[in-house]
Amino acid sequence: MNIAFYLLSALAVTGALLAIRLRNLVHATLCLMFFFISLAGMYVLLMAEFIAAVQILVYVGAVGILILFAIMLTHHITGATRERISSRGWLWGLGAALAVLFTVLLPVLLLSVLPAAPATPDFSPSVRNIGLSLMDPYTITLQVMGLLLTAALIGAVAVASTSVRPQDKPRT
Amino acid sequence: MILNTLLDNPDQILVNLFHQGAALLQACPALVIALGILLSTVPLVAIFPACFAITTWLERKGLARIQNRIGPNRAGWFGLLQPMADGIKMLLKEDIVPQTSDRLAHFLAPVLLLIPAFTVLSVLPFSRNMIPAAADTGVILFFALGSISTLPVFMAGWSSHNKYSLLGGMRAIAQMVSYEIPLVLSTVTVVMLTGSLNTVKIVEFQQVTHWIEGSNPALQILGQVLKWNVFTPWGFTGFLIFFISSLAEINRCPFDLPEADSEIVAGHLTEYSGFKYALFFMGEYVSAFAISGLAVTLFLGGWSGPNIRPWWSEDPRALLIPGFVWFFLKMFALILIMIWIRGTLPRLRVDHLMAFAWKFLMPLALINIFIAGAYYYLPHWIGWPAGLIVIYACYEGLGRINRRHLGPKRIYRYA
Amino acid sequence: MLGKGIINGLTVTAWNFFGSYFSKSRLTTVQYPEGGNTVTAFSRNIPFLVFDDANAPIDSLRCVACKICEKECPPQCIYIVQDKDANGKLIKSPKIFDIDISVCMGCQICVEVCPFESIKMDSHFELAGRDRFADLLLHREQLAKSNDYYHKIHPAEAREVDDRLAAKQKKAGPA
Amino acid sequence: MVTLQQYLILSAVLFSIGLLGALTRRHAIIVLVSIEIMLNAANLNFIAFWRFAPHPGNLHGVLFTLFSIAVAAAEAAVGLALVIAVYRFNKSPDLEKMNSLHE
Repeated sequence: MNIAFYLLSALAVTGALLAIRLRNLVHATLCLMFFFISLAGMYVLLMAEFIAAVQILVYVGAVGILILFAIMLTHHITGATRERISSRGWLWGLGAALAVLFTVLLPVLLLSVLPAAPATPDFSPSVRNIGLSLMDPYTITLQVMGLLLTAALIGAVAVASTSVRPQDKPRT
Repeated sequence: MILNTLLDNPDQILVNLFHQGAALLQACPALVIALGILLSTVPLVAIFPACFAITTWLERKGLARIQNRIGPNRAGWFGLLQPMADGIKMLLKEDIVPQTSDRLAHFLAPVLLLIPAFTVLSVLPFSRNMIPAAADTGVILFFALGSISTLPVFMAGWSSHNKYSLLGGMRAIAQMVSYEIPLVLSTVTVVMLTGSLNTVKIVEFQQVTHWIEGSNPALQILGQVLKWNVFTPWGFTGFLIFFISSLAEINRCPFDLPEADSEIVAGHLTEYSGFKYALFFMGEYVSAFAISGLAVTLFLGGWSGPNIRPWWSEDPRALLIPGFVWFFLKMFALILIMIWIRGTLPRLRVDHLMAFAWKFLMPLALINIFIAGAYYYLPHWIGWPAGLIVIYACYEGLGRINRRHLGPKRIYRYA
Repeated sequence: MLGKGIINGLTVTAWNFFGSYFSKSRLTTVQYPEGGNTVTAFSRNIPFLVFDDANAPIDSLRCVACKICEKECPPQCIYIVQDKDANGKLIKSPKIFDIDISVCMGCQICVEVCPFESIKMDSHFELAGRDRFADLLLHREQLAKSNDYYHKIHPAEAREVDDRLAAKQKKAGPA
Repeated sequence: MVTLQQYLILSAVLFSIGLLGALTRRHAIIVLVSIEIMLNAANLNFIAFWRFAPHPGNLHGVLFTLFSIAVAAAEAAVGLALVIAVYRFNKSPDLEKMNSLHE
């Protein structure tokens, strides 16, 4: 259990770091996929098998592929540009991220009292239970989610399909 | 003694082997776990590449006969050693990597393709108690792991640094993503009626348990066959949609646009040679087995087939012909149909391919879900014919609507 | 009904599949080494040189080393050197006549331009060798083949050629 | 046995990495990727807390993660569509060049 956790967390942290730092966008996205998959493994360690499956299905199968498509549509295919990849105020960004980590997140985590072991060692929710809770306390949320996804679908198509560029517009 | 217990119930051979082994290794629990892992993975890793070899031979022979040729007949008896010869040839070939390619991704792609292809096999129940991972989320796990396989295809296409490869890779992704929707929607019906994502429960739902456990052999046979999902209107439609989408999902003819050799050389495989090409090939065939296996599990009754209980057996669920024999028979029947289709149909055009998925299969799959819901609540003597009529009407209607967009019928003057 | 065409197509292929096991006339494939000779009278691949006298093949070559074929050959696979007699005078016979069959494309232009009916197309196709240079460069000894052989492989064409040569001789005879 | 604290520390580190990416990269798509990393770190938190909660039977953490994944998918779809739309105007995915509202 411990070994699996450390392996997966090493993979997740490396994947995430490479995903944000690699120059080549396609490589960055592939590293992101490894990050997603290692998080799915983490969910399996936490006995949330269904969430692991959904994580792979949605993140690797859909979001990752979507990002790859977006890269193909907006970027040179090789992705090897020699330009500066960091923004102008990158030092401020680095400082802010480290500050958040070391002054807010880690102190709070290290100082608070947390349970060391799960209350029920072998509890794994069945898909049936997840489905039933979606139908009983979370009905409205589920409906809203459906609405959100539909709106996102239509919105994405509408935003991306406008092919009018500023120079094509007739000037009045 | 051990052999006797193993042969007593041929259906449960691996389970009994595990129990025997566990009894021997009682002292060391870690070894028992290792034995369990070995017994559930080694057969998969051994059997499916062998099936791959047989299928390449079957495919070459079948296609040859369809075209009135003889097919491979030199290596071994009826050319049966041809896969071996192919394998040796592939191994000995030079492994060419394009100079401008992305070395790491180019190397990783075929390896990464094999991982999801083999892992999805672990949720298929090959026989009673013979499932490597009896996950509660079986079906969704299958699709989740299967959806990873778009990634190596893209990696292969992109890393080769070849425009044909890239085109093939992009085509493959677009096709796999589009056809995943009707594929998943067609399984929803089965999951709805069974009330579980667990593949074992889905198979058991397709058996009439009290007939099988009864004493009448005729009823035992009927009970194994009669309740297959494919024998209901929604099941049959679902099976057709599933099968067609699975053809697209594994890039088989007539949806083999990603590797359309007459248009884009070999798509994402263009820059692969030697052993890596063989790995790609194997990955494709193993995913074909996996998705046929899922079709068998969901619609064709999994391991159940015309079967009776052996007269010597005490176990009420024992089977004379082992369940995995039926499973593999049905799986190979589906593979043969795929070969037959490959020998018959020409390749689709890209826009037709997309239109077929989004304008025909997806609406039909959605309608099918409603029909399955109605079937669940209606008595069967109404639900069956009514479902059939509604499904047929929708099929014809969708066909008519789609035909209008196809334009006038083309006349081939020189063909 | 939608999908009728697909079902029709599938029946046709199934019919072909099973038919190929029952009717011998469907299987037109001839298996190469043991399937017998499939070379017909219309088959042509590389050129050969015709001679008339079986006792002295090289001396009775019809070729006069005029080098027209060498000049016309599109891939330039023919190499000819004219022979000289004891006095160093050129005679109408090739000393060297080489064809590089790895270059020859079998276009038959040499046959068409030859005024002496001395170069013709062969139908022998088992040309593979173990040495990619020596075995694929044919010399006049290997290229020389008798008129009888020509009659054997392309009978109709050889008869025509013989008639034409006889007519020529008859025309030349009285003069 | 892995404790809750370890999961939370991992999730905090991942969140900071995401934050770092979002704050320092210029490429619009990579910024979106960083936001996805942050969302994933939050999901890990939810699942970890659910697992170590006194009553895991009520599944709130799992369902919240499920919804969060759905929201992330919607966000990715709309975000990438926006990136493509903006790219059409600017001919560049660079966020620093997207600094004017008029044409």
